[in-house]
Amino acid sequence: MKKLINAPEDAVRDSLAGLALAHMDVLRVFLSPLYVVRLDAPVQGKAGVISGGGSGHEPMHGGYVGKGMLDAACPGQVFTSPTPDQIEAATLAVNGGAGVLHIVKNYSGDIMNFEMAAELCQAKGVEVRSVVVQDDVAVENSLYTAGRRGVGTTVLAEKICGAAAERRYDLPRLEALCRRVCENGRSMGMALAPCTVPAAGRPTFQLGEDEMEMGIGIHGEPGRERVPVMSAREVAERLSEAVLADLPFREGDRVIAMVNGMGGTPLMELYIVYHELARLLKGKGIAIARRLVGNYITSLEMAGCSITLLRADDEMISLWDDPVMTPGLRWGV
Amino acid sequence: MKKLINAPEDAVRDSLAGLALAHMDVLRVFLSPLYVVRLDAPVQGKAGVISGGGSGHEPMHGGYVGKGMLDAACPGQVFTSPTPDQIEAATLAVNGGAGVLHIVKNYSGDIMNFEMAAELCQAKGVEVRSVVVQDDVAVENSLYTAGRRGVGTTVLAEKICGAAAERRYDLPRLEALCRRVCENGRSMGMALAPCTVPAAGRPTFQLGEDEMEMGIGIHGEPGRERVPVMSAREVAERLSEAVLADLPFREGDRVIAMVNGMGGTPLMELYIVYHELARLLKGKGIAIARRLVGNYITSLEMAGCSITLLRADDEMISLWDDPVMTPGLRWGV
Amino acid sequence: MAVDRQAVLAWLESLHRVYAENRDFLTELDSAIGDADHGINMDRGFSAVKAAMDADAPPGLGPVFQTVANVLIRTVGGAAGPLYGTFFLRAAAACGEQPELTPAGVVALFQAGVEGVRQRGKAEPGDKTMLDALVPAAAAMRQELNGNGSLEQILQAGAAAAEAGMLSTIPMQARKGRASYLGPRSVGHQDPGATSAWLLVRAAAAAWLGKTE
Amino acid sequence: MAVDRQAVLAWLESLHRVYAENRDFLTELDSAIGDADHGINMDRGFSAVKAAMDADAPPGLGPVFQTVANVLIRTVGGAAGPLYGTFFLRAAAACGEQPELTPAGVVALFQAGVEGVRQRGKAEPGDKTMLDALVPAAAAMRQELNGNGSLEQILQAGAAAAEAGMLSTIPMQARKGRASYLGPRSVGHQDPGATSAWLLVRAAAAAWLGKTE
Ligand SMILES: Nc1ncnc2c1ncn2[C@@H]1O[C@H](COP(=O)(O)OP(=O)(O)O)[C@@H](O)[C@H]1O
Ligand SMILES: Nc1ncnc2c1ncn2[C@@H]1O[C@H](COP(=O)(O)OP(=O)(O)O)[C@@H](O)[C@H]1O
Ligand SMILES: [Mg+2]
Ligand SMILES: [Mg+2]
Ligand SMILES: [Mg+2]
Ligand SMILES: [Mg+2]
Repeated sequence: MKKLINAPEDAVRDSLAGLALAHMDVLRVFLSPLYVVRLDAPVQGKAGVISGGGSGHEPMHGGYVGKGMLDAACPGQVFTSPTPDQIEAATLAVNGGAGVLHIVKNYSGDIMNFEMAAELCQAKGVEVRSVVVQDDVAVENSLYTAGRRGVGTTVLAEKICGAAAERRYDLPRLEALCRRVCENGRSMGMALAPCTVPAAGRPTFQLGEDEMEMGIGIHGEPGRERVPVMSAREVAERLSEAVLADLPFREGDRVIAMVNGMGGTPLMELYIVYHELARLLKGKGIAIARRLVGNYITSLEMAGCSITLLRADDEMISLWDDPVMTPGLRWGV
Repeated sequence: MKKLINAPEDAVRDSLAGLALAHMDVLRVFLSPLYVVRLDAPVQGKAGVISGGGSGHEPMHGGYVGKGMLDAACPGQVFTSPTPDQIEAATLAVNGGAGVLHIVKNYSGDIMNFEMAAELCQAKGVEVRSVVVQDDVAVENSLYTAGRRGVGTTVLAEKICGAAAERRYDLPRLEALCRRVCENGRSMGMALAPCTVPAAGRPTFQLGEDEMEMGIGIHGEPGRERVPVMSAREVAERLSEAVLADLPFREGDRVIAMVNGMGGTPLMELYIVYHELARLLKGKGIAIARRLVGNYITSLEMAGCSITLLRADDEMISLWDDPVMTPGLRWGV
Repeated sequence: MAVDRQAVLAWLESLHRVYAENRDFLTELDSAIGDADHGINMDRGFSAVKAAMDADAPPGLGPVFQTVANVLIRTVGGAAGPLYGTFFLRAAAACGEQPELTPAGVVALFQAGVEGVRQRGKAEPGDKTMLDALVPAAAAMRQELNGNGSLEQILQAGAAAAEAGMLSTIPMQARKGRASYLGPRSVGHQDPGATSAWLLVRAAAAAWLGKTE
Repeated sequence: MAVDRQAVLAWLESLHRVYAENRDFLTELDSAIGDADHGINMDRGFSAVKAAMDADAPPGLGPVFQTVANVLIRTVGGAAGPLYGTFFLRAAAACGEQPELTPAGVVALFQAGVEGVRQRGKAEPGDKTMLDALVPAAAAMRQELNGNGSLEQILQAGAAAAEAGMLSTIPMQARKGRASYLGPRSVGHQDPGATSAWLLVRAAAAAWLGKTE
């Protein structure tokens, strides 16, 4: 394992220390328990928006803390959900009297830890609403499983809900909006090469020189299917067709599209995939109203990409365009 | 070789087609000859600022085209400098009557191709000034060599000179500013893993499981020295000490600092390196006035990082803070 | 024969060693059908438990388990943190004020702990989780107790049932936790949580029967 | 014996094949001390030259070389583009209006081309570049001509000198081009540009002496 770290057990903290130093105009990092919080938190009268999860998905979530997006983020160890004490402390720190929205990705660990934290906060009189993102179409949605993983739609939900909170949506309205975003967002990812969790020291799976994994998540876990390497065009087709069929998206829909890199794939390749995606959607009469192309929700140095489509209404698009000032997303300010 | 491409020979064009589709509010891509140009070019009365070079360094240069930075970029094949006809066409397209600045990285190929283009433009009555970036301290600067490579300082020069052109600096003043930036900027990089040029299909060098290359450039070329893998702290020390000693930077200096990823290194690791760099500079009484941490001048999917320090005066910092709206750098708008 | 505070501390101490030794093994199992952190999580958690106990082990059994729960909840994260945390929360409650555990107390402790895990995770045996080791273990212990088995027989029956339960996860398709995302590809792999659960029960048997692991 | 337009076209045609066949070899050499693109660049350039000639080869020698120069300059990029482009620009000028090249004309063409490369690249023999093959080749051709050598002798002397010059780059430390960034680590590797230059001269010898490569 070759990584620019000091020691595996220090990686998350060292990295957050760097984040704090690089963006002291935007955020602050508390160490015990560990959370990242907007500099001017709590904003009185504004509902707070919080997310969190295992580390290794940078810039998510710490890089999305700032005006117009998250009030706080709770980073766990690499690929390990944060603990209730972190989430509780962050929630209390951003509560400006209007309650706090928890945006939780659908993993057993995240669900349970956020649940325990929400109970602790509610016991202290802070109103908490939780919305679970479960947008990964690679996973069958069934009553008999843990449901779908939360992946790319999380980024879009954080941006849109962050803007809505800035506009002083109250907590129930914010929760309803977040649910609407989650219901209308779908994603799927693939990998050309695995990643290595620092503390584990070995790649999470092995791939032959001419194989790729379709339907991976963001934790270096194997996907649903191992297939021969395909062209960017075929990859874009396979991913987008699965995504489109699921909602389903229809002719005339407007979407916010994200072509996301898993961390180890050059931007050049992501733009190639975006080119293919844009052609495909045009052919189906689906309009890309807004888009992101880059590394937004990663899996350490995994090579690969994911496609997220969010069927967006005017409200979502208008909120999308609102100013945002975070290390990972910035415009309008 | 596993890459998200269709065919090696189409990679650059397909990627630029994606860039154009994703950022049609900012730029346009012409195909024959190939160049990326700001949507509103030429801006009358404004000196143009152009750069270019081989592809594979994304977001540089195409991703830096837009208001407040480059008027145009000329992308060559992967790691191969662009040809004179591209540079000539781009120069003519952005000439608003006030001449054009060429920011050229110091590689024999780039120098010669830009030189030939400048001759062609001058023959057509367009004033061209060229400034060569040669900031890589890993390369000995000697009268008897091709001099130093141009690396990280290029990004800073493009931002600062782009802002100055927006403020309507005339061409001689712009040229002088660009020279000043180049004289005060120094960089050095390292790699943990090589990259693969799509058309070559094989990694550009081989590294053992416990080796790293110090003093690499941005073209997948081997560095000056192969050493055992070190911690992020030692890497930051080695790189920054070489950079600091060279100018030399002194106590009391203010710098714009960049911790740049080579393409395949996760953001988490770059923040760890930034953390170490910030500590080191603090210890030496050097103030980081502004900073960038991320993938800004890459080498395909190479794993590793580079550190760039620019001794900045008030003028540079003020220009740095001016609005910029490009795919790769955006603030203030 | 009863389990006193000293024996409980010895169990915790041995768990620290067991999870350190099995860190890579559990992580390996988790990398096949999960995210390659289970061994790391358990090791981090029980190192912290050991540190807390070395620094200041509270008096009594209940408070010791309560501290273990708090430490695990604060340091493990992931799915295992809340689950094992809840196990020890319920264990603490089951101990109440007792200064030491009779065989019946031991069985009650495990049953309460397992029930906590089941409620927290909303999983059932057959879902390919730690419950596939824990539920049979608690049931086997209860059965030995009902048949007037000795503490030794109870603990050995628990460990054996946990091991069998752990192995039973191999052919299962996961319906809970991260492995469920793999669908049919989860079949053929041993569940990491069931494995750490077996280690937990086996370590209790070893520590309380005076054998060191 | 003279080199007519047909022979020139045959040379260009053979260069297309030569660089296609040596694409990986040249790229391999360039990956040791450069950026792994030299073979790709040369192949792209001479494929484009072939396409241009197939589509519409201009009449006369000078115009043919002028077209080659323009195509190389527009398609090769890197260092090789301007350098080989300039070689053919000067070659075109050296041909002037001549319908075919005498042995003296051939030597003049190479000398002019090599001088162009030297001026464009500001390098000298010993810098570990294509000049280490080109300069001795042109000198050897001139010497054969001065000694009244035949076209065959001239071309074979040129090719032999180019080969020796190419091999002489192996122990050199580069002082120009990308390899110079490596400092002492550039020693021990054959220069890719010197190799493509040898192929250029050798192909002329082969094409103009009626042998196909
Ligand atoms: N809902 C659940 N109920 C019971 N056990 C579960 C549940 N979800 C996961 N587990 C157990 O947790 C183990 C994984 O723990 P760990 O790797 O530490 O957490 P994570 O899955 O969050 O990375 C699984 O092997 C499984 O035994
Ligand atoms: N200044 C120069 N003068 C002569 N030849 C040069 C010069 N710079 C580079 N070369 C030649 O160009 C070759 C490299 O060509 P190529 O790989 O196509 O371009 P680049 O170095 O831009 O990638 C070198 O091997 C060397 O022979
Ligand atoms: Mg985990
Ligand atoms: Mg090149
Ligand atoms: Mg796990
Ligand atoms: Mg080269």
